[in-house]
Amino acid sequence: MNPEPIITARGVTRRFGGLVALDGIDLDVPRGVVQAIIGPNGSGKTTLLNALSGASHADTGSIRVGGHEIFRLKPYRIARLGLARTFQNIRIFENLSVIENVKVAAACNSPTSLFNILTANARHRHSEADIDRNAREALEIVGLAHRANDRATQLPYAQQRLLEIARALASKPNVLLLDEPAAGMNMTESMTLLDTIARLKNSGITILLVEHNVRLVMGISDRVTVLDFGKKIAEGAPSEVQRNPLVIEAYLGRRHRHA
Amino acid sequence: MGQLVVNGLALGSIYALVALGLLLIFNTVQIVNFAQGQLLMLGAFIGISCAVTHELPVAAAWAITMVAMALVGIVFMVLVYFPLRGRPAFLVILTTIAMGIVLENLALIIWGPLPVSLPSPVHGPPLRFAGVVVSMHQLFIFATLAVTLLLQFFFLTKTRFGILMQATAQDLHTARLVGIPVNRTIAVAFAFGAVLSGIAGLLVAPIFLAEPTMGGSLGLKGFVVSVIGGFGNLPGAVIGGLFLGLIETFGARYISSNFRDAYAFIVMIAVLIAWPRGLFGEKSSEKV
Amino acid sequence: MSCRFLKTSIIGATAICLSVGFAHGSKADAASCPSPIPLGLTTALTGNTALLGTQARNGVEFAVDEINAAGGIGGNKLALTTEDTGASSTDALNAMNRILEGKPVVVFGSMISPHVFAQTEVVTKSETPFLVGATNAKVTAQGSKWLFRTHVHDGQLADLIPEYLVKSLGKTRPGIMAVADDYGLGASRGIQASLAKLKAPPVAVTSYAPSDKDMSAQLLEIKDKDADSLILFGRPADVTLVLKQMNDLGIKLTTIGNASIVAQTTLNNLSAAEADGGYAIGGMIPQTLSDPKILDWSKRVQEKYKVPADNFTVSYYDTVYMLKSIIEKVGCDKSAIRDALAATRDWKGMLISYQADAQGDLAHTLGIYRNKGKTPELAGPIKESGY
Amino acid sequence: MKPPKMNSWPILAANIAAALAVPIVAHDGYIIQLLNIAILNAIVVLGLNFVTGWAGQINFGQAAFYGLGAYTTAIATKAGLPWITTPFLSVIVVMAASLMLGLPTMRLRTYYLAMTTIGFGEIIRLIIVHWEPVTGGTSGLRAIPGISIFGFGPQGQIQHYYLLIAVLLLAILIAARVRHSVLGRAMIATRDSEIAAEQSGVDTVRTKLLAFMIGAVYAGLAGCLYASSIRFISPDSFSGTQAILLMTMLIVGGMGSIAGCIIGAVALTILPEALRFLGQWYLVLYGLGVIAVIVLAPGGLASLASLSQARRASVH
Repeated sequence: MNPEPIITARGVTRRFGGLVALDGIDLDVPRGVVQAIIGPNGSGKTTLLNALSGASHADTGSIRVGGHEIFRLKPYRIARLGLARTFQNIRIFENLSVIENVKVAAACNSPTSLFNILTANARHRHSEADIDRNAREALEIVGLAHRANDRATQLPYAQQRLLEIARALASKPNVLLLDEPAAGMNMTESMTLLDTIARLKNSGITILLVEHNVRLVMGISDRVTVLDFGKKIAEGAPSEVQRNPLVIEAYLGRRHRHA
Repeated sequence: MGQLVVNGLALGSIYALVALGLLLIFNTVQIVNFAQGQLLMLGAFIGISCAVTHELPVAAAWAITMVAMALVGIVFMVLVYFPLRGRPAFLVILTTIAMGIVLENLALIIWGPLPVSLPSPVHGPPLRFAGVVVSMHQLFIFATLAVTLLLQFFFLTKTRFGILMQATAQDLHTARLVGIPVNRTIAVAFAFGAVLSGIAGLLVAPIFLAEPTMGGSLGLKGFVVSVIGGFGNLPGAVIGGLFLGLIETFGARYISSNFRDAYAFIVMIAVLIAWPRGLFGEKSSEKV
Repeated sequence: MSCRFLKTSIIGATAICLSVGFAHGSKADAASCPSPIPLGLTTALTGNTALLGTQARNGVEFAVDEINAAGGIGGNKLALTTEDTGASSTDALNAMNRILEGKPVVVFGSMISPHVFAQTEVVTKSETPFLVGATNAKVTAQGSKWLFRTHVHDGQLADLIPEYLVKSLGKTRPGIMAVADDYGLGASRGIQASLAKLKAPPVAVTSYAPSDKDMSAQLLEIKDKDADSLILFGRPADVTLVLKQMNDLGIKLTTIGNASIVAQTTLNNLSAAEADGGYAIGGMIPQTLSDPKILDWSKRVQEKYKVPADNFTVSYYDTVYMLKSIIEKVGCDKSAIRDALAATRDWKGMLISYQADAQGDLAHTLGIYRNKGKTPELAGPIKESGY
Repeated sequence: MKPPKMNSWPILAANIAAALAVPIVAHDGYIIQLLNIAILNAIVVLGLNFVTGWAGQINFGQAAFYGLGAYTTAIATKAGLPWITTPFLSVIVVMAASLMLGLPTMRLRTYYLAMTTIGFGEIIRLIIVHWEPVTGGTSGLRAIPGISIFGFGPQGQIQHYYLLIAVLLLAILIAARVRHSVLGRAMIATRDSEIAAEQSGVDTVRTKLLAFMIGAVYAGLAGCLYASSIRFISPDSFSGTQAILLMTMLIVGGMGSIAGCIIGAVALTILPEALRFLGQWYLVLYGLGVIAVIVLAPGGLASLASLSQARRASVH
């Protein structure tokens, strides 16, 4: 494992009015691992993901991805630096076909000019062919290649989640942020998803995972970070974290009481 | 100079009233009604039908107009809002614009194109001091704006219904789940929104005359005000309205009257470049 | 059929033209017309100029109905096709193209100059007499020999209003206020030029948009710049507001302007104090005359259209009758009608006589009016210099 | 917005053939003139489709860009410049104007953007109205020189018709090409979910601005052709009412669909002419009709057409 973490966040703070959603979070994600962020509802998991991906900037702090400072960078720049993500509430492009959804992200690093598009010159055809190939590969990985030409909205819910993952993969990311990827999936679908995540990890992508389903997380994560009320309360291997009394109190305990 | 301030504020008060009507609807269902100006026109003509054609006392004309406008608001909701719930904003914009076209041309068919005047509910010689003339009707406009503002503030923050309305605006789905009578709340918002523009129409008709095509430009100014003040922001609407009235009169007087309508838009665009959600910020629940 | 025959027989047509020139027409020609005789009219019936545009329709249609009720022209009824120009020049052009499909003997255009400008080329190409009321002075300067104007125009007003204000009313420091559309702005420029010639340059030149409601800024500017009079050029709706707000603001200036100041629509919405003393120069209006026949006519127009007849109604009404007398003489050949129109001398209309000039302008007599309370009074007709 | 299917080509070819045959059947001035205007409108609406249909940005300024192109052309040719320069001048002017408007406003949301573009249109209109020595003010500009490329130019309405059809086909081709390129996908992605597009590496601000500028260029070129084929222009043809009409054409025809743009533009240019006899009632019905289409057929008339086509296909 590369000693330098691919994500280094320091003192990330985010306030919404009077509410402190993230309170000075420090986070290190080593290269090539699957790291999970867990925590009860409203603990700041998605807010942290948004801060990392630039979707909703942190107020203060420093975030480095692959050595680049990305704090307050526009999301598309962060994406082009090799950080891709999926969304908790599915955000596919409803008016595009399945393959076109993926192509949007596949074009991430193939800049083109209007001139090339209008003249449909060799460079344009070349880059479109590249994009097409990348997109098909990404669909292949999540097992949606057979639905490439369908309209994205025609996919069932679970497959829309997979489509989001394929879209994220198409930008050839170093880091993949998955926001509750198994939400709304049944057991078999979840299992397939885990399988996919494992394969992605093996291909060298670092995965940061926000998940509600703790059991699902524990199985595949190398490291787990636990948030509560916008603070990091524990971090480490799944087995360590599971034994941490703070975590049991804050997260598992409360959950159990709910149940 | 003093006279310009008075006339600018009187004009601005009308803009503010249009904006207050827009706000009530926006604050509940997050829809900007581009037919608000035409509702104003309708209010003016209903008032004229009562007071001029049927020679009812002006007070009765006002009462009938307000009731009629409440009904118009509800009909408007059924025709325009219900079928478009949850559809993209530009479809809503276009639908309300289309509704405005329908209202304007129906009014032309019913009342004809001639401008008509409505008697003011207040009479008496104008006040004069230091060369500045303030007519009774202008005072009445200021008073109506103040009362409307206070009532609306009280209604939205202190009454059960107002709070329900705000809750509905925050999250329609949840509001329904927790048992808020959502449809009734929305109906009340549309009814009051229409009544407010009806009042604006009744106030405009005595000084500016009423004609079926009057709604377009007044409605547009109401939106400019809403944009400057920030959509759905109560003080923003009033301050924005008065501000716009002053800008127009002073701009027309000291820069050039040729570009009077441009000042409103130039100020609006300048405000938006500096503050993309208006001077006072938009009061809406942004979901990330 | 016979019309087409006439059209092809150039010699015959020329002979008829000549005969018209010397007013030797014979009634037999009207019998050669198609039955019914197709006439076309395009004017604004919808959109923001509809209030104005319907006056053209009212005038033309009222006359056509009267003529048809009386048996038509030489037994041939008139068939009027009316098309709405809406509010845009593109629509006006479409409307005219459509009218021309029906091969009318004559087309009437509206008083809205941009629409007439848009239409002139196609009408000229179709070689159809084009009778308009468009008030922009340049309308007849387009070089179309088919275009005739039967209403007075801005150029005349731009000369006469300043002249009357300076020479007869003795004012030297006028402020100008004009509606910012083709009507007002064109006139405003002409008036400024005339005032400069009269050595009484305006102290303030202002305008307002047709949809503007608050005129106080402009009025206060004119007052602050110490004007001794106001030249007001607008439509009835906005002229009403200006006069009203002048009175509200306590600004007392000698006001003179176009016919809107004395229009019935304006006066209906003004108090006596607000209207009193306003001067207007413009096309003649029927209301001020005591002739019972004219008063009865304007009453019938008002009853039929719910809108009071104005200067435009009169001029369009006259135009149809002028056309009738021409067709009775020369028949339905379009170029014969054109030539007859160009040769018009002292044709007596309801209020004024028409006389064609080289450009195709037929109306040269205007009225000077003054409001006494809410009642306009005719101070006297005035003729364009040279007539 | 669906990917192109091979079977759409015969339909396109049939439509082109039908369009080319129109002057044979209807050789009269009125209909051809009307169709010419419909084609120009279609080009402007195709431009609007980039901005609103694909990138999802409300734009009530399209009529102003149309007007800018028309006035640039009219002023330039009346000043004696050769016609061939006018498309370039028009493009330069509208690009500059669209950048001026677009750069600061592309981050604005729906209603704010709607109002800003309405304001822009109004400001342009006021400048045209009051800058009389150059623009002819409200009277407009007359006798604009016609299209002429090194002495050759279309004569009469039918030749103009063929020229405009050719330009329209080019406009369609470019639109289709952009649609199926990186840029077109980025536009639609931006419309569907701005944040997801950003996180997929799409510079949404640049994408919106490009859509806005391409849209403006379409309008500007259509304006150029309008001025030199109708040969008379006045501000009322490019007013706010016209902007709303253009938006209506787009939505009634079918937002995001190239065919929809053309259907909408042609339908709403011809319909008012066909229904002129209704007078004031036409506008009432027009308003109600727009509402009905938005409510009942969200995909516009184009979606109805493709629906019935699909139904027919399933029958056979």
